[in-house]
Amino acid sequence: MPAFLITNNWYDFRDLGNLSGKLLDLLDDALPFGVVYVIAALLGFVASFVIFVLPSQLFVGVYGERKLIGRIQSRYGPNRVGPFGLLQPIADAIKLMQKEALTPTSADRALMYLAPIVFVAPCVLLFAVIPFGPNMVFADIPVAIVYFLAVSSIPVLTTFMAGWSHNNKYSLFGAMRVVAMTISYELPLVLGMLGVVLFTATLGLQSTVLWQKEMDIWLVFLQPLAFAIFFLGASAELNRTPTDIAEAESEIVAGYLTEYSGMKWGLFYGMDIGYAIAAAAFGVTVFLGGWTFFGLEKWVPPWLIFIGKTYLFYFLFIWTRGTLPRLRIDQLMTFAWKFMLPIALLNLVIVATERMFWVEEKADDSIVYAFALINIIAAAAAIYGWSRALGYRPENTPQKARLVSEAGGFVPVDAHGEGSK
Amino acid sequence: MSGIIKSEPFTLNIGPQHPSTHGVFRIKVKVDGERIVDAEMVMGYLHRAMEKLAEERTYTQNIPFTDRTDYLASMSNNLGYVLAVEKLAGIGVPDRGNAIRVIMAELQRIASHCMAVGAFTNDTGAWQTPVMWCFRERERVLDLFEMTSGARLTCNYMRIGGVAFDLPREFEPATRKLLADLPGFIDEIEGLLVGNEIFLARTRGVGMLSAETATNFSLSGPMLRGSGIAWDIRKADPYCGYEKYDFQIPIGYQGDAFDRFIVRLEEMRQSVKIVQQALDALPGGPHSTHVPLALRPPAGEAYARVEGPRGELGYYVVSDEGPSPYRFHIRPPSFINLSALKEMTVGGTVADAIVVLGSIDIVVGEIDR
Amino acid sequence: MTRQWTGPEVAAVAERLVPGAVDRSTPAACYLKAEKLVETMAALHAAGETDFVHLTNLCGVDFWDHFEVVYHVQSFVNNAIACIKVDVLDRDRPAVPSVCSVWRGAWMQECETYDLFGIRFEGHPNLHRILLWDGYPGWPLRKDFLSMPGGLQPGLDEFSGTKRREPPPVSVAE
Amino acid sequence: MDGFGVTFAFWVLTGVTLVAALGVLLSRNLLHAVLFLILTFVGMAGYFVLLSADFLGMAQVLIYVGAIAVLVLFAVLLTPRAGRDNGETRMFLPALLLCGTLLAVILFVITDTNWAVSEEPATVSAAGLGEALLSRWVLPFELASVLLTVALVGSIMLVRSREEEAEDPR
Repeated sequence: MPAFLITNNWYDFRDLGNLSGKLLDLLDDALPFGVVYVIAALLGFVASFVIFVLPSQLFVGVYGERKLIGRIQSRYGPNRVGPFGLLQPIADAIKLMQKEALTPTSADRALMYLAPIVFVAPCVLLFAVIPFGPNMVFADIPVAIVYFLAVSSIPVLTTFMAGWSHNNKYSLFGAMRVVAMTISYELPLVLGMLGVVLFTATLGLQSTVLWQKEMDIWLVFLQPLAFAIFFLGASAELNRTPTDIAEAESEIVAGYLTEYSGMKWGLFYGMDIGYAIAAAAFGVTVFLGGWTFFGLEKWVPPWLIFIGKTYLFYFLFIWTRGTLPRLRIDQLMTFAWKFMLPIALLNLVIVATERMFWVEEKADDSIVYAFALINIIAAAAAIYGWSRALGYRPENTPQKARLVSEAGGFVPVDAHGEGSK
Repeated sequence: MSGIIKSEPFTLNIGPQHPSTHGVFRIKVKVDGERIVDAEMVMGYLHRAMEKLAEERTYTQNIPFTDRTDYLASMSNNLGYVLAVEKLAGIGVPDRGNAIRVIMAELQRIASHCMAVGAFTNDTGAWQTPVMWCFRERERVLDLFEMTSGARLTCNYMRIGGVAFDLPREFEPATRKLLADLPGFIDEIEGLLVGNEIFLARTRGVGMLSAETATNFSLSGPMLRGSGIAWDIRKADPYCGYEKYDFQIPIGYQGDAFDRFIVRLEEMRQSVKIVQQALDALPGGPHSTHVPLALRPPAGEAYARVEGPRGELGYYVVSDEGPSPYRFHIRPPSFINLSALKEMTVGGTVADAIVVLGSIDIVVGEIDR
Repeated sequence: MTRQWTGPEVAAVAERLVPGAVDRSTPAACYLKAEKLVETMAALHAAGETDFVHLTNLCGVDFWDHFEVVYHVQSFVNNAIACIKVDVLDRDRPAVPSVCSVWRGAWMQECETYDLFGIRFEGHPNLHRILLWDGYPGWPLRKDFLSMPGGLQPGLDEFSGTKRREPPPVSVAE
Repeated sequence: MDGFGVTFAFWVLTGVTLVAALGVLLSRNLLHAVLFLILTFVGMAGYFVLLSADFLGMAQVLIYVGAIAVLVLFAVLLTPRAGRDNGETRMFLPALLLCGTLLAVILFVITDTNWAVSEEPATVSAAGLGEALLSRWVLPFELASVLLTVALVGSIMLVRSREEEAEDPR
């Protein structure tokens, strides 16, 4: 079906990268040297951030999340402002802008003002390397995965700045937790990514997508352990609910956000969603085949596939948030160091062996299916075995209270933990 | 980490305005990193001198006050107080009145435990989902209260010698419908939380109290039962004809926050059973005996207690033959359950302290009175 | 049904365990002597026949000329409850030994009684005003609270004993 | 990618890095100094990118900004009275002398070295870097990791309190 293949013609709407590339080419001829870079940067910003991220933040991150969590909690969610409450995020934004931005007297004013601003910048930068389509990637740099990990580690510093600057003990607690958690979770996250990189032998995001397209398999099947580690590590670094200890509202009020109000808080809130969308986009690109969908991308615009996948991935974040309680900080640390790190190392060993076998034996490419099977089994075995080794015994947990029919004194639990009378 | 790296403890104020203190309640904790080395409670922000006020009002006028101590269990509070006055004045209650009282007290226990379970899971960090589910069911109980007494929260329904009004005609079908739905709801909450690894990690082994300690600290209710002591005043010292109903006392295993949680869940099941039986065997006849409004009980004293949702809810009333109580003392379960807070929190982390506080299920209106 | 111990019953056991501990007894309650209170309570707590392991309720009552401190103690195993009282005759400096050494949980109820009646519990680890603030004038649950020096005067919306912070002086521009 | 753009970027980066480095020196607040240090790291990463060593640049950000700076921040948090003005140091003059000497030496070396300028732009790929590290330079690489481990153990030993040592049977 060559007629349906995406061409590089500028009028092929299925890939908007063609159009913008053509436009930039024209401009490059017409304008003096260098100006085109500035225009390209602006265009990229508008294309990725203003057209994609901002509406996603508002309508998926704010409205969709509130609505979905509302349904999870058996209530309606926003339904007053606009049709189906769709204008709620805009109303929220207007409200936030009108609110007075309070500054505590003893706060470090410079840091406090700087933190939300610095928090926004990496979020914009992250979307520069995400491929939305075959030609729809703003900066297809060869080290995009490292770039993504590097840039996504900057907001942690910002949260620290925010927490420190308030001179508030709750904020300091939050900041301390963020710092401690980042140190712990960066490590398994990078190790997990290493497994992926070993398979694809590339650090670029676009090339990772193309590799998956070529092999006709998604990396989530080849690297289930890395995917799990990525998901958990990302939700930890994003402060999403099972791991939102940095702003745990039932413990330390709002952590590093305690003293923020108005749009300063709004920037943090909005960008938190932005980072979550970026993480979802990254996860989709690396593990779920990016803009490909087993051939469907020939008919449907790839960027639509990509956005759909990203939102589905984001739904996972919403889902966990609506369902799970929060872990304690020491449990999170223990989980990262004692569980995720060994598992990530094990994953690395497995992948390295497979890769070596693949290269040395010059095996056929279809061997990846065998690898996928092996890795899925290995993942299940590793998770189960290691958790048993760490003392995970669900069968010993009581499910129901004991029942006695007569009042009296202490009823001892017998040796099997199932006391009865 | 603590112990190897030297650090200076610093004081953290949890409250008075804090999302998890369930009201205006404050714990001054001294923390070393995240670990609590000392905890001190500061309370009284909601003190309204109920016991003093009660000395100026007649016995009947005091019933609404008892609504406002533990505002999440007003029916139980009413019941404890009227039982004390009836004991003091030697007033009998007709069978129907007693049965209605049992129904109301047990419905109130369900509503209150819904709140307790929901707020507790909120304290563990579950992002509002269980609490909203619990509120959904609690609303239905409150609808029944509204149907019967006209009020949802502060019902003021019990009277000395019976209850204020007879049950309306639509009460029974509505209650039966609720009773049919409640076990499913309890299973749902149990399915959401009891097998949840994160929830278990947060609550198992947190705020441990041995049976010995729990007794010595005068604890009562689910706190005591969570520690493995089979003590329920409905069984031990039946009032309002509780001896007629078939139910069991749920008790925990090791006395941690999780045990209190499963004890509460099981108590809701038992309450459903009791209401079912009471409704099936609802006797006819009057719902109340006639008691003069200006009641003057003979001089003496009476201590009556009921098994409230939070524990032993006692009322100590002294009469000097006057129209108002000479002394009116409430034994507030959540106040006394707090006495072991320091034992439970010291050594844990700040997050644990919040979970412990949630597992005590405090109501600040009752603590401060 | 819970067995309600009458005053004389408790008195008999208490007298046997700690001779000279009982002051008097009424049908409702057994009155112990303050100086032997802790010893007797500990004995009642430990003895098998009483086994009063649970201090259910502790409160004070003001009878104009004296106070009473009321203890309701109960046993889970024997399913029994008893009322024990102590007279506090000195109205100016009321004091009772603290039973915290027997029931550690008594500390909050003793604090509350101290807060509202002004009865000092000697030997209490941390006796302080638990509901009201430090320096609150008077003891609210005493019957003479309204006429106490420094107490709340009817008709006044301020406590005469505490000086509120003065409002800042307003300077009037010339 | 040459000429005006690179030059412009170079001067901007230089300005930012120098100002941040000065900020590290002159800031009286320990925390501000750390944050300026982080900005310096970012500037350095920019230089790497300008030199077409994009992997090194990203690694600079990932390791220095993401990990080492966070560790430094952690150390600052654990330091008692970290927010205090730490200006009253008496080592100002020796430090100035030392830094001046060091600067002089470095400048001398830079000016004295006969820099070889290659005609085509250098391309250091991640693959090449990895191969170099694990084949030709494997000994220095391993030595560096041993050094880091030693530093880790040493730092733990340093912060051990005396009571712990007393309890320790060794």
